[in-house]
Amino acid sequence: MKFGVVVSEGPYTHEASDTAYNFVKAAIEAGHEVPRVFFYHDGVNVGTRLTVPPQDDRNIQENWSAIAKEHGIDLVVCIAAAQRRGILDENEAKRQGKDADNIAEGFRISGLGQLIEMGIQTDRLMMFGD
Amino acid sequence: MKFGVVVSEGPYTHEASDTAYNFVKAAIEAGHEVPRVFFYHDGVNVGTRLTVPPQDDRNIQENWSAIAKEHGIDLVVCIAAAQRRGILDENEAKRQGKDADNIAEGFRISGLGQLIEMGIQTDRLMMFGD
Amino acid sequence: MEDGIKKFLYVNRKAPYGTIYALEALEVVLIGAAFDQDVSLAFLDDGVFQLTKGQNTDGIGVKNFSPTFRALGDYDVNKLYVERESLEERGLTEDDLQEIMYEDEDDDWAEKPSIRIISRAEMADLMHDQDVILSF
Amino acid sequence: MEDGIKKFLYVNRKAPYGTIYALEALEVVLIGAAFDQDVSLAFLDDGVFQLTKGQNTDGIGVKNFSPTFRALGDYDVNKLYVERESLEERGLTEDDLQEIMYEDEDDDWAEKPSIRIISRAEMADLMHDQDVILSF
Amino acid sequence: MSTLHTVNKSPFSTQSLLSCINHAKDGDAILMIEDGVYGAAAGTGVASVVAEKAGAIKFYVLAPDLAARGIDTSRLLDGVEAVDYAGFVALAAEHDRAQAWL
Amino acid sequence: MSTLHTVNKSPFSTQSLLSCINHAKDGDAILMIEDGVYGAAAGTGVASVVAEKAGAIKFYVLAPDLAARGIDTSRLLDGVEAVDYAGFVALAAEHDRAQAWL
Repeated sequence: MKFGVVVSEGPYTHEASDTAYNFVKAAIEAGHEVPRVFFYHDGVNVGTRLTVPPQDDRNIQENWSAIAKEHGIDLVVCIAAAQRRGILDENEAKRQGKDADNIAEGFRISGLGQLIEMGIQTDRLMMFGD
Repeated sequence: MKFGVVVSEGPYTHEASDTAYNFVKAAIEAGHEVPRVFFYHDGVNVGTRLTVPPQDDRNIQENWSAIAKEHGIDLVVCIAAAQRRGILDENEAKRQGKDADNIAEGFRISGLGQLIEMGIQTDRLMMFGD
Repeated sequence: MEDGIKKFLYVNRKAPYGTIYALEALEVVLIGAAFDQDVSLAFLDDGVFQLTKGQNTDGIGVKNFSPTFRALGDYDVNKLYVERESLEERGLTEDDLQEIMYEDEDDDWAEKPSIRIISRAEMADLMHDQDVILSF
Repeated sequence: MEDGIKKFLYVNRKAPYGTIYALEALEVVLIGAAFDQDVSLAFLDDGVFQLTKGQNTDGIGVKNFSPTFRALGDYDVNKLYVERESLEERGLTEDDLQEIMYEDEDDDWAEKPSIRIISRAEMADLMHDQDVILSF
Repeated sequence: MSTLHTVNKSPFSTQSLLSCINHAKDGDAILMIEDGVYGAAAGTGVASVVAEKAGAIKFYVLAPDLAARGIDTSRLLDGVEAVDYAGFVALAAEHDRAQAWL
Repeated sequence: MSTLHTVNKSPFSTQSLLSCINHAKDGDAILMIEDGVYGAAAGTGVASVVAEKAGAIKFYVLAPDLAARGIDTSRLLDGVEAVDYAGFVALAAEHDRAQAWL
């Protein structure tokens, strides 16, 4: 079965991104597919490579980047939500005249259409948020 | 009278940073002093210069930078909360081996002691959060 | 699901302005309208506050997005279900809500109201009749 | 306020792990302890859940910060007020909470419990007797 | 000695207003802001909670937040007074401490 | 045709569990996760809300979230079943749709 997953809250602040990660891991272990995870609202903040969590805590961004690489998951950060919150890739930074970007490995910035498409193409849509 | 102000939620996601801004503006207009605003929890996300809000909406970061410059307000972003969430200045980026920083003009990164000090040195502490 | 058309329900349970969920839900609805799915919006609990008329955000400096609801008809989004019990608990009636209209292409483009007040039991039935539920 | 000493109250009303407020409140308390102020902690509503014993976060991969409460005595933070009505509504008793002790330097370093169960009315009095209230 | 309490959550969704009222003392003030302003309207399922305490506690509501949500001041509960941000600042200055019910 | 509902908020703080229960249909399942797991314990002020519906609706609770909060499974309400993440995935696959009560 194909699961689509939405993460709606930022890392560390809310458990949503942890629960989503644990769900995705378990789904893959059970033989299901997770073609895409869509990061919306404050969830876009999961996709910055600039976080420095305490050494005795988990690294949420790196966990997502790793599982995405291993299992070919498309990690999509919503462009509209990301602009409001200061998450940019190199192209967006250039386009907006910003002197830095902060997107993490394995994440890409794209439109809300990717969320709708995920809802159409997967068998179940799971939302994790506040 | 001296007001200390704490902002505990991120920009756009929650009204807290707007309410705090409007409160600070009104306090200054009434002749009070606001020596410092402390950004904690997701409030640290107010201090990124990479946000690109829609053109018909307010720019929360720029509003804070402007009022701070005009009235000499010390905008302090908590270092521990900022590291977890990927808000860095040039020094922190260097120290943590990160290839970019994102702190906005007028904001500085410092420790939680600045929050306690603000509580001690002001007449009223106002918290805005979720 | 017939002909690849799925039933999408956008569930709105939060008040506007205090948090961004209502505004960003609306942004999804607008984009989603391009995908030719069977779209409904549900407003219950504090979500019913999103539709009240007379919203004026000048004093808080936040963008007023309530007029956008009136544009939904142009995007062929015309099923806005509002829960009666949620309205009543909040001291609201249908008269407190914006008038949101659409032109019915199957009825000679007659203007019709998009807002449909339904009971809690009918809301439960509506939720149960969906393929995809997006919660805000 | 005597001798420049202010009364600081940290109000904890949220459950641990679902959100970060409880953990980041504790980080403020630890830093604040260096400032020689008169510090109290209040636990009410879902905040009482922060102090339960037996927390094991291995299964969710989130850092378990509950042992840190037991270190507060070393920082001279030893007034942890817990509201009885909040415990009762949640089916909890004092036995469900961690034992948190401190050594009383004014009483020959005798070990004493830091947690004090108080009534809602006493909690209101405590809040009313502060100079600075930090809410989490 | 009195406290200015601020409540910023809808009383229909969370217990914040109720908890605040349960801990406020006579002579305190409660200011409803942000989504908390819904607690100031008459004719709702939670209005009696506020009405019963109005008098012993003074209730205020932030007018700009009311207007944003389309609530006319004519709909306010008796005893609830609307203030602007300047009024908010004045309340914070007049009371001995502020407590936010986040 | 049935729905898996997820509730992630404490029932002592918000109305989410109550609203979910009020909209769930017979044969649906409700899974309590994150701070929602507090709704699964016996002997609390909200336990009767769950107990009354257990049977018509099947209640589950996410065990790793329970353990994180120090709630032993021996304290669960009758009729509430603890599942791990694999069980969560299985529930999502078995039901026709998932609805998150955020």
